[in-house]
Order: sequence, then structure tokens, then C-alpha cells
Amino acid sequence: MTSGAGPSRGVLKKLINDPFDAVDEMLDGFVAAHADVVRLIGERVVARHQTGRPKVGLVIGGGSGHEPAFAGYVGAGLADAAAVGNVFAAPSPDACLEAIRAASTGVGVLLSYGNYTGDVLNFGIAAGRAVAEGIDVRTVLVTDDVASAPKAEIDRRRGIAGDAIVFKCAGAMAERGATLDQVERVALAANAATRSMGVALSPCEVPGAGRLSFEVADDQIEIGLGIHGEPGMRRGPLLTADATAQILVDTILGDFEQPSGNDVALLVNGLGATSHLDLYILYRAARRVLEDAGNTVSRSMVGEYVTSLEMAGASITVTRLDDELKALLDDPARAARMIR
Amino acid sequence: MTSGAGPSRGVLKKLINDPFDAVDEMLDGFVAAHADVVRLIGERVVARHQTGRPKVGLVIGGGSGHEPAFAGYVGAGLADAAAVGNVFAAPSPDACLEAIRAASTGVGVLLSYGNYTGDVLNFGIAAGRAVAEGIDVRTVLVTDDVASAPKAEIDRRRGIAGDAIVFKCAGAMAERGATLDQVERVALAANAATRSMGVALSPCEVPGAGRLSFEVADDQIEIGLGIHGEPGMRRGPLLTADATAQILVDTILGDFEQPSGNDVALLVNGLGATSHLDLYILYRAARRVLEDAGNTVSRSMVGEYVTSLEMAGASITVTRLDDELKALLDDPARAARMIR
Amino acid sequence: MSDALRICVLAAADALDAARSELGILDGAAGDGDHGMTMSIGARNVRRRLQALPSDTSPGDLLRAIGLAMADVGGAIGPLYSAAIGAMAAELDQGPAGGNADLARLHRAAAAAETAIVDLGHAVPGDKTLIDALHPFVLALGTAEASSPDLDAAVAQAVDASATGALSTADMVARVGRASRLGDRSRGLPDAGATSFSIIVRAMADAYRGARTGHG
Amino acid sequence: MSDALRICVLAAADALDAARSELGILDGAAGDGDHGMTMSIGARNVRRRLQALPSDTSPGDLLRAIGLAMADVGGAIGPLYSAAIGAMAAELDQGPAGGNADLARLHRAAAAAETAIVDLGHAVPGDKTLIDALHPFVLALGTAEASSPDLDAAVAQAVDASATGALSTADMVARVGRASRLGDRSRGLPDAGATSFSIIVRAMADAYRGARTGHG
Ligand SMILES: Nc1ncnc2c1ncn2[C@@H]1O[C@H](COP(=O)(O)OP(=O)(O)O)[C@@H](O)[C@H]1O
Ligand SMILES: Nc1ncnc2c1ncn2[C@@H]1O[C@H](COP(=O)(O)OP(=O)(O)O)[C@@H](O)[C@H]1O
Ligand SMILES: [Mg+2]
Ligand SMILES: [Mg+2]
Ligand SMILES: [Mg+2]
Ligand SMILES: [Mg+2]
Repeated sequence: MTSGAGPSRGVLKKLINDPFDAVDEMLDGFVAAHADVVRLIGERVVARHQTGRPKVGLVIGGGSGHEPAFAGYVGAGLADAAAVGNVFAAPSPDACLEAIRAASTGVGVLLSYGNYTGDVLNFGIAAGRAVAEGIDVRTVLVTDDVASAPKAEIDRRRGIAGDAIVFKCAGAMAERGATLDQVERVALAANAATRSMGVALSPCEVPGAGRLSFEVADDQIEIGLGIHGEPGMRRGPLLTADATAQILVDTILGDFEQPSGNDVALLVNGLGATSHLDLYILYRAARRVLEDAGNTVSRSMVGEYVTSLEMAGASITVTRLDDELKALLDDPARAARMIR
Repeated sequence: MTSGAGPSRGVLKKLINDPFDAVDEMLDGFVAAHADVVRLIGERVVARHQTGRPKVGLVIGGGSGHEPAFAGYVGAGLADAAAVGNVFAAPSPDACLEAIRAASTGVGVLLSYGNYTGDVLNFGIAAGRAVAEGIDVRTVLVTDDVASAPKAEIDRRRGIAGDAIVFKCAGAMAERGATLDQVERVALAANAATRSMGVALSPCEVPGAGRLSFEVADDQIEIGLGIHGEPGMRRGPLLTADATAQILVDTILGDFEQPSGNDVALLVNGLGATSHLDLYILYRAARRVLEDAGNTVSRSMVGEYVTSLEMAGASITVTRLDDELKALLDDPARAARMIR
Repeated sequence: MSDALRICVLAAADALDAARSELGILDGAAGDGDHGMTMSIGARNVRRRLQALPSDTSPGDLLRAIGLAMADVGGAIGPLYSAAIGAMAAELDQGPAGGNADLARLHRAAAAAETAIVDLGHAVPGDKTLIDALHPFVLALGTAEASSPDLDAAVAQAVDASATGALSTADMVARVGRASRLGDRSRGLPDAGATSFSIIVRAMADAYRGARTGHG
Repeated sequence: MSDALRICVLAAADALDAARSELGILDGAAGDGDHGMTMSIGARNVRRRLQALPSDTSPGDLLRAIGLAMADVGGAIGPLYSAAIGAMAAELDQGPAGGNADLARLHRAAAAAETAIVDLGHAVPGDKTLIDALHPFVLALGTAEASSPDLDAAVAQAVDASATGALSTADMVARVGRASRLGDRSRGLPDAGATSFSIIVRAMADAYRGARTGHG
């Protein structure tokens, strides 16, 4: 492995020091850069500055390597605390419990995170302990990745960029002073209304792993990838932005109750290395496919929301909106990496 | 070249259609995604929605491929219009003139853009025409890139991520209702107080060019790069984030009147493909170098501000702050890609 | 006994560091590629915890400390190992007894570890997880216990069985964990967690023999 | 004459498309790599403008339209070419005259183009810019005009001079434009703009000869 003195000798060039210190150094930098919004608790919990008044707590989290998720979504109108894991590894039970305690003001805490074995195990253990401490804890798993399981097994699906939508709605509801039941309800509603599909053009590299997450030919892409540099469901030829958007949006619409007549939010998420130029071209293409199918795009988000280190590629997320979700998305938010 | 039907057959994989349509499709998507903030005028001008009340106009712009610059910085408290060029090519005189007209409410317009031959020529021609139309036009060139010319020829330096600082300060001053003289003064002050240095780890590719911007060995980096995939001033071995920050910040501090005792803003800018994990580690390292040299970091920005397509690498920008610049950076702003 | 356990655990930690890149490749083929780094982080955590423990720490307490070190790792693997090691700790509390009693206790400990992992992760043999290396390990210990009292021979057979089990996962399709999203594309390479388990037990067995026969 | 000019201009546009990748490499070696794509965009703009013009458009108006098409390109090159072409348009307004008069007018037009570019960009020979291909082109026309009235021969000599001038920029260090930041590192490859200029004039000369001798 690399020493603190030498550079990271990986396949991809990175601006890091010792890969074993990468996550802790990132958090150290993150809380220093955003000290007006967040603070570090222990080693692996990023928490919003206390407001004093009681409110339902929203705890999010997951492995590192998805920045600005998850710590970037801690702040007013969003999450109260984020538990941070190693790169592509769920946070430890201790970190999850610390986050729950930090977010608890006595009126209950909602845990929301992507549906991955590791996150379910670690947050689950922490939730059990928190309940034993008398904290009312609920959990809403984010399951927007259509590619990760067939509709028949929809509860087995993973969470990708849909995290940003679910967290925003739940965070806004909690900020309004809603009850835990109400916050849980909108989180479930936002997740149920959200679907995502992604493509990867090039792999990423876990710091210290010394290898790429997958190999893909120069003229090939991975369709239906996750956010961990995993290979996708299938491989296909590199297509134009228009053709790519058609495949991704068609898959999403095919998974909705009705593929047309929806008022939707469209989120185009960069996975890390794809330029904003490409993202806006893909957004344009996706929006056309949605509109041609008879849907209205009334909310838009374009940028990097849930990344996969320096992977090249993008995901498209579509949320079917009702007036409540629309208002929750519009509510003010002041997190380090999401301001409304 | 590629047809609209086929993918972009470049060296790097991109999610675009016909490269000749890339900029116009990006703008089409951009104004659709951010219709609440901006509108498209003609083909290549992104303008803020009219406010009705007269204010000094701020016009920015440059080539494409630097997103979120420049259109992303159009909005309340920032620029009134951005002229958009082809990839890495300054906008045409017509686009620049359209932008000036859109920003003019009769009390003068400040043009601010990076100091590149192409931008100076095109904006210069437009400025001449605008003056002929009776518009009071001033120009402040951004010259923060220390690597682009020696201090003796400081006026020949180029503008890179310092754009974000200068535009923010000038935009805030204009939003306050200041006179053209005052807006020009703070833009000059912000630029004079700002220095940047960058490193490139991997090249980018101009859509349609069919080639990488430069070749660099697996264990090498380019030091002192611009924001156009140019090779840097010199090549060096890949270093740790700490060692990289030391080189970049030392160069910047060496260019200031005094290298210590400064109250500064620290901006760490990703060039496109470098992960947020790396950026925060680099921010941490840069902050330590600044503090160890006896400076105080009182404002921080970390993310992608002025990119170079999908180039991997980062730049560090340091601005020496006085109370006025600090307040201007803190003023509210509501642009598509910069919200305060 | 506690010293021998320390030696075995540190040997496993070193073996995991040596296998980091290989485990990353296996996990990356179908999963998210972190397993090599995650287990190396676990190895580092374990070394730190052991250094902090007095030399007269009981084997049970030693294991409990290792379980906590693994819990700190997070991921799917952290809770699974920490639950398994915690269950084994209970078995070891009685201390050594010599002869077949050691083998019986080791068998019970391994079985307890499997139960703990299944209770938490609900994987069954064939799901392409570490269970496919752990289950045959436990079975082999049971068979050996029934036939001969030789601890070393039994452990050697169990280690071989876990290695065979790990290799057999190459033909399996992942049904749980990160890799399950891939379906048939997960076929081809052995499972990362099954492989790391077989690496751990082989390293511990070799170190244990070495320690006892003085060639450690 | 206007038809011949159209043919020459379209030939130059095709030659620029064919050279896109090469020009990108040259510009990328020291500059920002867009010159190939930028000139191809210019070629596309010029084709569109020409299509919109009636066939009886005067050479001067044809050139003015081309100047506007180049201005739309932006970058450093757009204003430079549009100013140069605008200056040439004035010279062409008198229309053809035959014999040496054509050569004299071409010489004046080229000289006017150089003046316009220098007025705007302030580059001098040796700065590693298109001036290093344009300046010898103008000089060669002047020398030819003084010696012989043969337009074709003069043009051929001027084209060769611009090609030699373009190649000579390989040893130069960029002092203006994007590439100047590199200092000595800009040495080695010829300048992109000088190369594209020599490509343009050679394509136009070949097309003109072809058109007149009917082998176009
Ligand atoms: N439910 C489960 N039961 C048993 N083992 C599992 C389960 N899920 C995953 N594993 C094991 O964990 C390994 C992956 O570990 P690791 O990569 O560290 O965690 P993650 O899957 O969170 O990235 C898999 O190769 C598999 O052997
Ligand atoms: N000041 C100048 N005077 C004359 N020619 C110039 C000047 N600046 C640049 N050029 C020419 O322009 C070419 C670059 O054109 P291009 O790449 O299209 O524009 P940009 O430099 O804006 O990227 C250079 O190779 C050089 O020949
Ligand atoms: Mg993982
Ligand atoms: Mg350019
Ligand atoms: Mg894994
Ligand atoms: Mg160029």
C-alpha cells in the first residue's frame, strides 16, 4: 500500500494521501469547509448544529465515495445527521447510533438510507440499540434503482440518486415540525414515486484497492449500474445522449403505474467524471422522452447528487409528483451541498 | 465526424449527440432545467429574468466546456447575462453584444471575463458597438492564474477559477444598487486579491476533436495548467494531496505582497473528473498550508466552479479578504449553479 | 492459549493484507470492489485492539475485542464477522481442555459462528456468500470429531473443505448482497467473502501449527 | 469570377474538415485543442451562408458574407479571419481586370488582410501565429508581381511560401494567444493557425486552377 509520504499508487490518479486515511481526511476537510452548517461528532458522524427546538430527527448515511451524499445533505430543511462509512462500506453500528443520538430531540428519529445489505445490517443494529435507549426510531429504505431487481421484488431494489429526492422531502417535512408518522409517510411516498436508471461509461477505483471497479471496452457502456462501480445489468454499445435517454426513461416509465399523464421531477445525476456539458444534453434528451410520452416536467435537478467516486456516467431519476411532494421539494434547505 | 444517429466517436466516452450540436443542446437543456432563473436570448446568450428596476448590468462569458461557468452564474446577486461560445472558443461579437443589451438598464454595464486573446477580441468588438449605442461599458479582466505569466507581466495572466470570486463580488455589488464605478472598483479589487494554481492529472477532449487535449504518463501530473486541457507549465511526478497542496499554495503565497497574516477565502475547484473525496482532502491540505504560514481561512468554497470538460485535476484559489469583499461574498445570490 | 490465539489472529491479518488486491478484484467482478480494502481496514483495527489488550487477556475477551474491531469496519462484512466472533467467544470462555475436548469446542464455536451469520444475513449454502466456505468448514470439523480426536488433522481437513467451498462459489449466481443485482453476470469468479474466509482459516491453522511445533 | 470564388471557398471548407483532427492535435500540443473543431464550425457556417446567397452576388459581397460567417465562430480566430476577409472584400469590389491587374489586386487584398489581422492581434512574424504563414504569402505575391505577370505562378509561389512559413513555426516559442503560457514547451510542432491558413490557401489555389482548366 502507499505510505503517507508517497502518492496513491492506484490505476487511476487521485489527489489523496494514505488511502487508509482518505475518509477521515475528507471529513476533516468537509467540516472545516462547512463549519457554518455542520460539525463532526466522534470520527464518523456529521451533524447539523443544534437548533434547540424539538423536531423529528432525520438520519441518513452510507458508505463514502458518493459525495456530496451523504454528509452534504445535512443541514436546515434536510438531514440532522449523517453516519459515514469507509469507501463503499456502510457505516458501523456505533457511527449509526451516534448519528441517531445526535438527531434525537425526544420526538422521534427517521432513518433513511439506500437499501443495501451492509446498511440494513449496521443501521438495523443501531436502531435496535436506540430503541433500547427509548428513542422512537423508524426506517424508510430508498429503493429507486429499477435495474437492481424486477418489479415483483421491488423491496429488494437498491437506492441510488433517488436518495436526494427522498431525503429532501423527508427533511422538509421534519423542518415544518411534522410528527414522526408524517415524516415517515412522506419519505415512503417520495420513495414509492421515484425510479432511477443509470449508465456507466468508465469505472472507478476504491482508494487503496489498486484496481478498477470493472473493465469496459472503449465502445461499450454498462446499463443499469449501481453507484459503487459495480458492473451493470448488461453491457451495450456506446450510444448518443438521445438514444441513452430513450433507453433509461423508457425503462423507468415502464415501471410506473401509468407511463403518461404524470407531473414529474427529473433529476439527472452525474456519477463523477461526466462533464456538465454532457449532463445538460442528457437532461434535454430525457425531458423530451418524458414529454413525448405525455408527461410534464415541473421540477428539475441537474448535477452531481450521488456519485460513484470518479466513475464516468450518469443516472436519470424520475419522481411522480403530487402537490405535497412538489411543495416539499420547493421548501427551503441549507445543507452544505444542497441549498434551496 | 459523428452523425446525430451515431455516438460521439472520440477518445473519451461522452453522452452527447452530434458534437456540432453539443453547445446548443446543452443550452437548450440548461434553460429548460433552470427556467425559473434564466432564459435564452437568441442562440448563445443566457440572461436573468428582467427585474424591472434599473441596476448596473454584469455581463460574463467565455467558451463552453467550463460549466457551471458561465451560464450557471447568471441570476440574482450575480451576473445579468452570459455570452456563450463554442467549446474552448470565446463567444462571437454578436453574442457578446446581445448579452450587453440584455443586461443594460441605462445605468451602465460591467463586462468581466477571463483574460484570453479570443475573449478580449470578441468582447472588445462588442463593447465598441455597445458604446456606439450609448451604453456605458467597462471591462474587468480576470487574471488569477499565477502559472500563466510571471508577476512582472501580471496583466497577461489568464482567468481560471478566480472567475467565481470576481463575478460573485461584482454581482453582489451591482445587486446592492451600486454605481458602475463602484461595481468596477470591487471587481478590480477582487481580482487583484485573487490568485490560483492548478494541477491536471488527466486530459480532456473537445467534442468532435477526436483527440485528447494532451498526453501525460500514468505517474505524472501537469502543474500550472489552464482550464482548457492545455498542458501545464511543467510536468512532475504524481504527488500526495498534501505535497500537491504545498506546491500550489506556496506558489500562490509567494505571489502575494505578504505570504502571512492574510484573512483569506479558499476555493478548491474540481476540473471535472476528480472526486469530491479528493477535493475535500486537497482542501484540508491547502488550508493547513495556509494556516501554517500564518493566514486565516474565513471563507471556503469546494466543488466544481470553472471546469475543463472531463479533465481530472483541481485548482486552488486564494483571495485576500477585507471586510468589503467578505460581505460581498456573503451576500445572497440565486444563480442556477451558485446559491448563497 | 491466548498467546497462540493472538499469533493466529495476527497471521490472519497479514494474510488479508497480502490478499487485498485479489479480494478487491473478486468483489469488483460482481460487487462493489471494496472487500480487499475493507478487510485490510479490519486487519488494521484488529492489530490496534490487540496491542491495547494485556497479555493475560482470556481467549474469550480477546475474541470479543476482535469482534468489536470488525464491527468498526462496517459494510456487510463487519456485522457478520463481529456477530460470528462474538458467538465463538462464548464457546472459548471455558478455556482449553486437551484432546478431543478442544476439537469439540472448536466445532461448537464454528457452528455458533455459522448460526450467528445466518441469523443476521439469512444466506443459505449456494447463495454465493462466505457461508459457502464456512458451512463445509463446520461440517468437516463435525465429521472429523466423530472419527478421530486429532485436532490438527481435523483443522487441516476443515481448512481444505472451506477452500474447496470457496472455489465452488465461482459457478454460483449471487442471490444476496451487493452482487445479487447482476444475476447470471455474477457467475465466473469465486465469492470475495468466501475467499477471504478460507484465507483467514488457513492462515490461522498454519500459524497455530507453527506456534505449537515451534516453527512459527 | 464569383462562381470561381465560391468553388475555391468551398474547397477550403472541405480541406479544413479533412484537417480537423490534425489541427486539433497542433492546437492541443500548446494551446487548447479546439482549432480543428473551431475551423470546421467555421466551414459549416460558411457553407450555410453561401447557400443563402444568390448566384449573381458580387465577389465583394460574397467575401463579406464569409467574414460574417467566420465572426460567428468566435475564439481568437473568428475575429481575425472576419477582419481579414472584410478588408479583402474592399479590394475585390472593383471586379476582375485580367492579367497583372488581378495579381496586383490579389497582392493588395492579401496585404490588407495582413494589416487587418496585425491591427487586431498585434502579432509580429516569429510570434508563432498565422502571421508566420500569411506574411511570407504576401511577400511572395509582391515579389512575383514585380517579376512576372503570371497569376498562377505567383499564387503557386505564395502558397509554397505560406506552407514553408507554417512549418517554420515548429521551432518558434509562442508569445501570444493561448499557447504563450507554455513558453519553451510550445516549441516542437507547427502553429495550428499558421497551418490552417496554409491549408486554406493551397486548397483555394488548387480549386481555382482546376476550375479554370476545367479539371475542377
Ligand atoms: N447476507 C449475507 N450473508 C452472508 N454473507 C454475506 C451476505 N451479504 C454479503 N455477504 C458476504 O460479504 C461479502 C462482501 O463483503 P464486503 O464487500 O466487505 O461488503 P459489501 O457487500 O457491503 O461491499 C460477500 O462476498 C459475501 O461473501
Ligand atoms: N494575437 C494573434 N494574432 C494572430 N494570430 C493569432 C493571435 N492569437 C492567436 N492567433 C492564431 O489563432 C490560432 C488559435 O486559434 P483558435 O484555437 O481557433 O483560437 P483560440 O486561441 O481562442 O483557441 C493560433 O494557432 C494562432 O495562429
Ligand atoms: Mg461495500
Ligand atoms: Mg479556444
Ligand atoms: Mg463489497
Ligand atoms: Mg485553440
